Amino acid sequence: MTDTARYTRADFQTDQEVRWCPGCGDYTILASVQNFLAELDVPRENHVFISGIGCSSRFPYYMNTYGMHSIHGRAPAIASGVAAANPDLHVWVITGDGDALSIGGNHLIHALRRNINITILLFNNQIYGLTKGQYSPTSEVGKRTKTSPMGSIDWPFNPVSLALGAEASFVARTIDMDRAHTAEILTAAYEHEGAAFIEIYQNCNVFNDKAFIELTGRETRDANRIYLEHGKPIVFGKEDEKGVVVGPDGAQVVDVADVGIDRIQVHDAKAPEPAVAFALSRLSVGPHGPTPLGIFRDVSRPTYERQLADQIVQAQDRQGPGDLDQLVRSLGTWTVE
Amino acid sequence: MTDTARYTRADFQTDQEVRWCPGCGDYTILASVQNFLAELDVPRENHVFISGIGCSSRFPYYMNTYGMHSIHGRAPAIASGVAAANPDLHVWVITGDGDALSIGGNHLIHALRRNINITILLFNNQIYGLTKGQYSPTSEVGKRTKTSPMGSIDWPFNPVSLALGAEASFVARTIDMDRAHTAEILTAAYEHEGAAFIEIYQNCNVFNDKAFIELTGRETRDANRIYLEHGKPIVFGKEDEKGVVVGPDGAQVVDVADVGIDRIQVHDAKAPEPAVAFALSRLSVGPHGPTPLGIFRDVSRPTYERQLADQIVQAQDRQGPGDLDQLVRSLGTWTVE
Amino acid sequence: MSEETTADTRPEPEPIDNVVIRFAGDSGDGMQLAGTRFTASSALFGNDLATFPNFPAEIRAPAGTLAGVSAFQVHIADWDILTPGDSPDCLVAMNPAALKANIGDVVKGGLVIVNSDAFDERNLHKAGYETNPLEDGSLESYHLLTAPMEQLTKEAVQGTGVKGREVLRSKNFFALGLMSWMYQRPLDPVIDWIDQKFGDSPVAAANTAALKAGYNYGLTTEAFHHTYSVAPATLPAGEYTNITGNQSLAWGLVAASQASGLPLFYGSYPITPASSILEALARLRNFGVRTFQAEDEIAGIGTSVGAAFAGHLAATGTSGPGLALKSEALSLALMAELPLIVVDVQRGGPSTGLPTKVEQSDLLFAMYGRHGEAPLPVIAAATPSDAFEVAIEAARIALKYMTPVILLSDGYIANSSEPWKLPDLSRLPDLTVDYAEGPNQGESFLPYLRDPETLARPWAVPGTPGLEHRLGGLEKQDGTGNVSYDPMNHEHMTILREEKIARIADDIAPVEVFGDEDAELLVLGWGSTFGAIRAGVNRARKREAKVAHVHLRHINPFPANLGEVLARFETVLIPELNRGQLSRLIRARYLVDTISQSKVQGQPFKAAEIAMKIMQLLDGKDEQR
Amino acid sequence: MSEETTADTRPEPEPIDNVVIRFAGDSGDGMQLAGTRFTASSALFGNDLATFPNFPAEIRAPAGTLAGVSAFQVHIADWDILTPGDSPDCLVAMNPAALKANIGDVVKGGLVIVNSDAFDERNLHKAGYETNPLEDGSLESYHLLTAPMEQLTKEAVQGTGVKGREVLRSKNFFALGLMSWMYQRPLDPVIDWIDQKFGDSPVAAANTAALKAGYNYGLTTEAFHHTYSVAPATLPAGEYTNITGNQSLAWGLVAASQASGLPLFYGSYPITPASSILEALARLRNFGVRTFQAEDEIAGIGTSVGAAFAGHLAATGTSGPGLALKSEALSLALMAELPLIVVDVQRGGPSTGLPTKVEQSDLLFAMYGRHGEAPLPVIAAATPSDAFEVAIEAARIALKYMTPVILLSDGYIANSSEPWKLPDLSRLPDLTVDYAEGPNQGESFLPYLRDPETLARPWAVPGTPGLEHRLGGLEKQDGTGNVSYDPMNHEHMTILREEKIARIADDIAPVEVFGDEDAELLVLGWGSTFGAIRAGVNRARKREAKVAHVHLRHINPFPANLGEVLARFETVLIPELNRGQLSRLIRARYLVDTISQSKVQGQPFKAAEIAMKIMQLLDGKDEQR
Ligand SMILES: Cc1ncc(C[n+]2csc(CCOP(=O)(O)OP(=O)(O)O)c2C)c(N)n1
Ligand SMILES: Cc1ncc(C[n+]2csc(CCOP(=O)(O)OP(=O)(O)O)c2C)c(N)n1
Ligand code: SF4
Ligand code: SF4
Ligand SMILES: [Mg+2]
Ligand SMILES: [Mg+2]
Repeated sequence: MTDTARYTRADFQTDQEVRWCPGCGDYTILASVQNFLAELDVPRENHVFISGIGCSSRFPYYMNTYGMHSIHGRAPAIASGVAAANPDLHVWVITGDGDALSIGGNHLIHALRRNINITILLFNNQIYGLTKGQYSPTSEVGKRTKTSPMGSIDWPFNPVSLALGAEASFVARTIDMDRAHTAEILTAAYEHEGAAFIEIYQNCNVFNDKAFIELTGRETRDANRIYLEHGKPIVFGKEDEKGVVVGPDGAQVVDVADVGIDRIQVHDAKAPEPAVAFALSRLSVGPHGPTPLGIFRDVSRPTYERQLADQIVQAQDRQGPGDLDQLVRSLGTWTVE
Repeated sequence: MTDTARYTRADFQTDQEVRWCPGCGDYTILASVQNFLAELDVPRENHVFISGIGCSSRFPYYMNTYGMHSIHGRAPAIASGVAAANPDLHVWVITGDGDALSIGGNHLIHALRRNINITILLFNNQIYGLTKGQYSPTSEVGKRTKTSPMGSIDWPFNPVSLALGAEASFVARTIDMDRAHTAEILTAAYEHEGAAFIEIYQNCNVFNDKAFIELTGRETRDANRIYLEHGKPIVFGKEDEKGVVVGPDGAQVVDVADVGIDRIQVHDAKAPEPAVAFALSRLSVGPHGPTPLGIFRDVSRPTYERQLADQIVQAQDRQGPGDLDQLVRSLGTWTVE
Repeated sequence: MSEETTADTRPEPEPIDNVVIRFAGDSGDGMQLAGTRFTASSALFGNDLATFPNFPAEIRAPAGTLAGVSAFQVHIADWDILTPGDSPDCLVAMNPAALKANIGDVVKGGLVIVNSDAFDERNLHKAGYETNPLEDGSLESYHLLTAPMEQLTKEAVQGTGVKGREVLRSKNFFALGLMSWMYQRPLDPVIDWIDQKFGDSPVAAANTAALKAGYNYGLTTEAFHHTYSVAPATLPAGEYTNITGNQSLAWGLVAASQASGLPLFYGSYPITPASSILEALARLRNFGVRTFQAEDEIAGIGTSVGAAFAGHLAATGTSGPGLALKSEALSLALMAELPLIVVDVQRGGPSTGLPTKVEQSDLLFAMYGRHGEAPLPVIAAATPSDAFEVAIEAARIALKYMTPVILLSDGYIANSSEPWKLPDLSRLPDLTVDYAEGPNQGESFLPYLRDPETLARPWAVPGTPGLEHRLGGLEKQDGTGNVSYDPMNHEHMTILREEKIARIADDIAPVEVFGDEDAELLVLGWGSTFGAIRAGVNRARKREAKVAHVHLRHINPFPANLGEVLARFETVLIPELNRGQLSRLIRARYLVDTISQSKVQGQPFKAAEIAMKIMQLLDGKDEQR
Repeated sequence: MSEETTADTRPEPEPIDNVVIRFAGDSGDGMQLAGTRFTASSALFGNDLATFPNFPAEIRAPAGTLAGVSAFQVHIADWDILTPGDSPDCLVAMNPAALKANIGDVVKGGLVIVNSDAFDERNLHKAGYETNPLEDGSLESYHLLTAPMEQLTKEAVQGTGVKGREVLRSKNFFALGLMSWMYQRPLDPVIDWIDQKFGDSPVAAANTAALKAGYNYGLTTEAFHHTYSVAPATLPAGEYTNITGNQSLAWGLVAASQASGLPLFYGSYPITPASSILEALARLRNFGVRTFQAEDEIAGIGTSVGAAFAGHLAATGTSGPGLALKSEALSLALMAELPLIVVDVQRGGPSTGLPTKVEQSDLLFAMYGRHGEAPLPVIAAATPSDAFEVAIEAARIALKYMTPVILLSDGYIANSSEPWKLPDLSRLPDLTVDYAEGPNQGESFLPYLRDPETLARPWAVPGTPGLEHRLGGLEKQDGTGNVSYDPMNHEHMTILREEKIARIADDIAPVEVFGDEDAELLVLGWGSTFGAIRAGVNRARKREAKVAHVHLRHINPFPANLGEVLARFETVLIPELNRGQLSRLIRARYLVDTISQSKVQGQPFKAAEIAMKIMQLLDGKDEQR
């Protein structure tokens, strides 16, 4: 973040026309990511963007880095392969709520538990955009879509809860419109070693417009955005008049005045166990009412690709570098004269 | 559970030879389930056992009910189809830690969030038994197996945490050896409407013997089994001298004497939010040290198959039962004379 | 603008027997809607017709770009037509990109109607035009007519209450009105539809106003005074509806459900171009239809396998990438010998390929896309309305033989439409099945005891007392269904599963030869190429060529008489929208040196292409081989 | 028991040129180990040999049941043999179930050595014997020898310190000792192995004691005084090791990694019978090998696709059900044109089938198991040691043509073993690749600009400055690799991908004809049937039949001269462990009326079966067709 940054946003743009619907939240996120990368002092060629299939997954075409627009749901697996093969790269996963949580749910949770060094941006618009408007695993119960004309009967995932339950070492949430906050979260995720999971609320103005209006609308947003900041008491509202307490019944929203600021939970993203982070994730079911944004968890744990690389070094230290001649003889040989 | 029960265990046994290794924990679980069903007053033909692939997944062959030994990891999906098609059946899923959490992780978490009425018994032996001893998604870090000769670098899942993160409405844990407890849990799971998830610690004496020794060994078991009972303070140890408190830092084990019995958490399996259940699930990482057993969560939420059936009834009420003649004319017709 | 919509000053329209019209514009311009409404009016008017919507890209591209162009082609005629037409006689282009993307297809001398308001510098640039084609003479070989459609729409909708961006949304109705004038279509059906769809809203008023304005613009403007009329077709008497393939396939499944008395279960995961089957079925809860939007294609088929076990008429639908994911579970259904319909609406290319385009390249995948020896029946729909019957046929085979059946459709059939003469629904085939209800061998129930004729095993559904049994994917002993590792039993079962499918050959209609029985050339086809092949063959025959056409509905097994029929012809031409897949099957089975005509451009065959190939082969027969 | 292991009173052994021995017992009896050690001694002794382990069920069944029987067959000879033998000359049966399950295969008059201690009522019952076969005369046509192996083992291990259940664990060593006596194998290699494996433990002492006891029991017991000797084979000079197919395949991948200078990445999910490739590679971290035990087969190939993108030599391995799951991602790799080796160790049947058994029924699946037009190279290993070379060949093709390659092995090759003459590792082919390092067209880098000869695109790996590019599964424009929906480009690319694979035909060895060039009958094979076919052909030729053998390593594309070779023979017989899959490919391609010899019993062909078919065809040639 210096004046002498070697890149500008334009360096991360490609010659491909950006093909999202006008007004789509994806544009904002693209800009946020490009701006963020431009400010890093990391060679462009060391970034790899892997996506699945969905509107959001066209992202790599617009990033002048290495990338792959792969197949539906498999981006975390492919990205894991890239990261395991070359720990020096920075590997990003771009995915949607359908891509990551419906068809790709298994790869997602396994990448998280393995703590492989990939940064996952989940564009959650609570709908299938690309296939034109079916409900997704984050759509609310009762939602009427093309495939649920009488209302969806599928209880949705809370992506943050799911990630925490899957042993994720970094879990955060932000929202497309809030570019400053997005930048902050990107920075922390980028710095995190291991799998980082960011849920980004993203408006699909064509098939699910205003899904996040409670968090973005002028009238309601202050009352509903709970910003989690490490080391700070969790308060929110126009005047910070609301707060969160955590106790034997989980997390609750309270009036700060009622309980006193001292009883308000001080956010600890570094807590070794995710129990409290999980409790915070339960404050909202989807983006309705007071909803936490920010970093729920950010702890350090050995990463998969480094441990793998370490095993190679160790094995070579112990056994010497692989010798094919020795190997083919390792089961015993005999000689025919 | 009357003297006049219509079944005995033998009614649930088949003519197929049981083919697990002598000493395998699967035998005990089989007996527990057969005994349990014999005591129910439910016609045998209304039970359906669906399994994946693995040692444990041979279970249906030994149950004289309807059943399917399906393919690796897909049992929750197949069972969902059975349950959605016929809500009057009781559908059981038998699965292993590899089957349910490795290849089948996605179907598992989706079945849980949908709250479809199936009872899932996950036989967790922390190893791949059938394929002869590779590490599984619940194997501990550092475990040496055929595929991890230098020690596994995969951080394991905590199945209870994962299930809670996936919105499960019923989550419990028990252990093969403890048949009385298993019976209790089976009863509660059976009575639960919706998806019920039971992790059963199961000893694989061939490839992962004594994995649960801290919970089964005479010396250690009292100190390590934390039985969760709804409405009761969570205490354990030979003399109930230990207890669990839940507070702003999550759940902790304490000496009851130090804090007083009043501060000990009273277990509430019916809490609407899973935050505290989740905190309790974090007391142990795998079956080491004090480990909670019992019902973490048991709440009621509309089930998928009932809502689906309701939509059909509603639609028929509103539109009348489907009329094919009307249907093919619904887009407008014209007549050629 | 006045309210009058008809005028006595109307010039005499030129009668024509058919016309191909293409509406093209930006994805946001509503061209699919304009085309569909034009089609509906024509249908009600009594023309025969065929349509072909063409969505070029997955995502809406920025307005004005080539990638964002969406087109809808309709062919209307006073005779029985088979295809949406090879090349438009008339193109409506709402912007420069639409003109550029489509002009190449228009017949020379054809009519090109353009929204001149969109031809400003910005749009010309976006479309990659250096100069304005309306002015630079490049359209000389066409009959160009322009109208400032945006301007006129704006004026027309004044006072209806729509505002801002909404105003221009009605311009597709202006275009539709103008075309209705040009081809003398009635406006009333459109107005009725608008009323029904938009009720008593400003939008309804605006659309109606724009529609009438377009019509009146034609009426009053000199340039548009040459109009055309296409008389009603003399179709067989009956009641007709206009139907797309996915709609008809969905209804076919529902019809099979009613004919069998079994509830329909459809487990699926959305994917282009199959999603609209799921969507159509989801609306039919009152038919007892259970749709299950699964987490992925594996669960889509998985839930269906479960439902089949539970006794439902189970189906799952997808496109190529999804079929790939279903392969393993399909193999389980095969081994468990459960009835199941697997619909593959084929699209273009390997991997994600060309998701919105047509191709027939999953045929060999359907045949051989499973590990082990895993034969399954494969059948294919030939036209949108045929999908209805093929769905019923798939159900018939699945239920009678206790087997999964693969039903191939494609992106062309899925979205294009044709008039469908409503069948007599009281005469659907009887598909009722008898679930097993008691022991079938002495006191015991053997789940793999077979019907000696069909080799089908009994279907005993959970909940039936006394028939408790276990299915599974391991090899099973014939009869008992117990797991068996016995070598001879495995061979026996492998051959038995093969034989069960092979026997279906005697239970399906033999192929019928269309055209010249004594021809030297047979054109053999399958699937959605039907219309183009039949039209191509007809054209060639009009030019005195002797040629015959056989179209396969059943690909596995082949109809019993196919070998004998093939042997009657010296040359067998197989046109396919792939690289010769049916051709390989025919060669391997009958050792016939077929000639493959291949097209993989994401577009259907044109009748002219088929006709030309036929003529080439007949003319240069000796050199060709 | 005394310590002496050799005695001067040893009777003269009967020299024989080959013998087939089968060790059979309960899964818990350690028969695989006894067989392997017997093999190792024989190998060190210089015999040629081939082995075939046979695990009958997936899970250990209760001791004593038929389902629990495990067997290991070894064929040793003083000449160059090709198969583990059709029928055992000698059977060692550790219990009644083992006897019952295997006796049917033993040649009449063969030797049957039985652990008489296990023939108590309980075990007889479990095996389903009504009377004791050792006593009821049912074994009359065999040469039966019994020994109370458990009793003798117990006595032998006294004092070694092993106790309780452990004691009887050594009885396989008793059996091994006895067989070593019977066939005059040296004990020292076994003792060395025991020392190495069990160190200075009671178990080592017990095993050694039991081994010696078995040997001495033969030596001192009258009944066992007819012994046999098989002289060392006159194999080509060189250093040999005994190797199974999965081991050799794993090493072949490592060799390819060294020959290419690229690190090896192997993403896989355990599945029988492929797991041991993953296990073998996991032990080779010091070779820089990265194994990734993925959550499923999709992630197995997914991680490998990622690693290939990152510039590794990437491979993934599985069996049929796993290949089914990999289909979609394989199609992505094809579209992205990334090098990737996909190993399919075929097993029996569709669905779960017969997981531990051999079959060749994934051939058409490998060819056509992807949606769209998705051709890939397919090659197959013929023997355990051949798997080494085929792995290198797969890597060569993948890297040179930038394509996934499917390598077919099977459960027979995977687990059986043969002596392998160690290759000269300094003469591995040079597989070095040039990653793209800079622009390839003026200032720009076109990721799909092709090598005019191979049609391969350049491989630019992340981390290389200036070559940033995006791959993907949508159809791409040739050259730029940009997404393209252009119809003609799609056809161009489809044909180009096809042509790239087709061209490999000129870059592989032409087929060689073994046997009688002027024969009327050609036997055409592929994969693991090599040994049985070659041996069968040899037998027939010994009986004066004129017959030739061609064995295919490359199945897609076929070697360039195959058509011409086939044309030379009047009759083409294709034996396959499936229902005629290669046969279909040959018929479709060359219009040759092949004769298919099919076996699907989960067992390899016997040489005798092939020979008999050949003789039948040659004798009754005219009636056969
Ligand atoms: C195997 C497979 N199944 C289905 C599809 C169709 N498909 C493409 S994207 C998508 C869902 C997109 O939703 P999401 O991930 O939320 O992304 P969005 O478009 O909303 O950004 C589906 C179902 C596919 N391409 N591949
Ligand atoms: C698609 C597929 N992949 C892999 C396998 C091989 N496989 C069978 S069971 C199994 C794992 C078994 O482990 P678990 O689920 O823990 O069951 P356990 O045997 O321990 O009871 C594997 C990898 C298979 N049968 N199918
Ligand atoms: S459909 Fe929705 S998510 Fe997709 S590009 Fe359009 S606005 Fe964005
Ligand atoms: S391998 Fe382990 S889990 Fe499987 S049957 Fe044997 S003891 Fe049980
Ligand atoms: Mg979405
Ligand atoms: Mg397990």
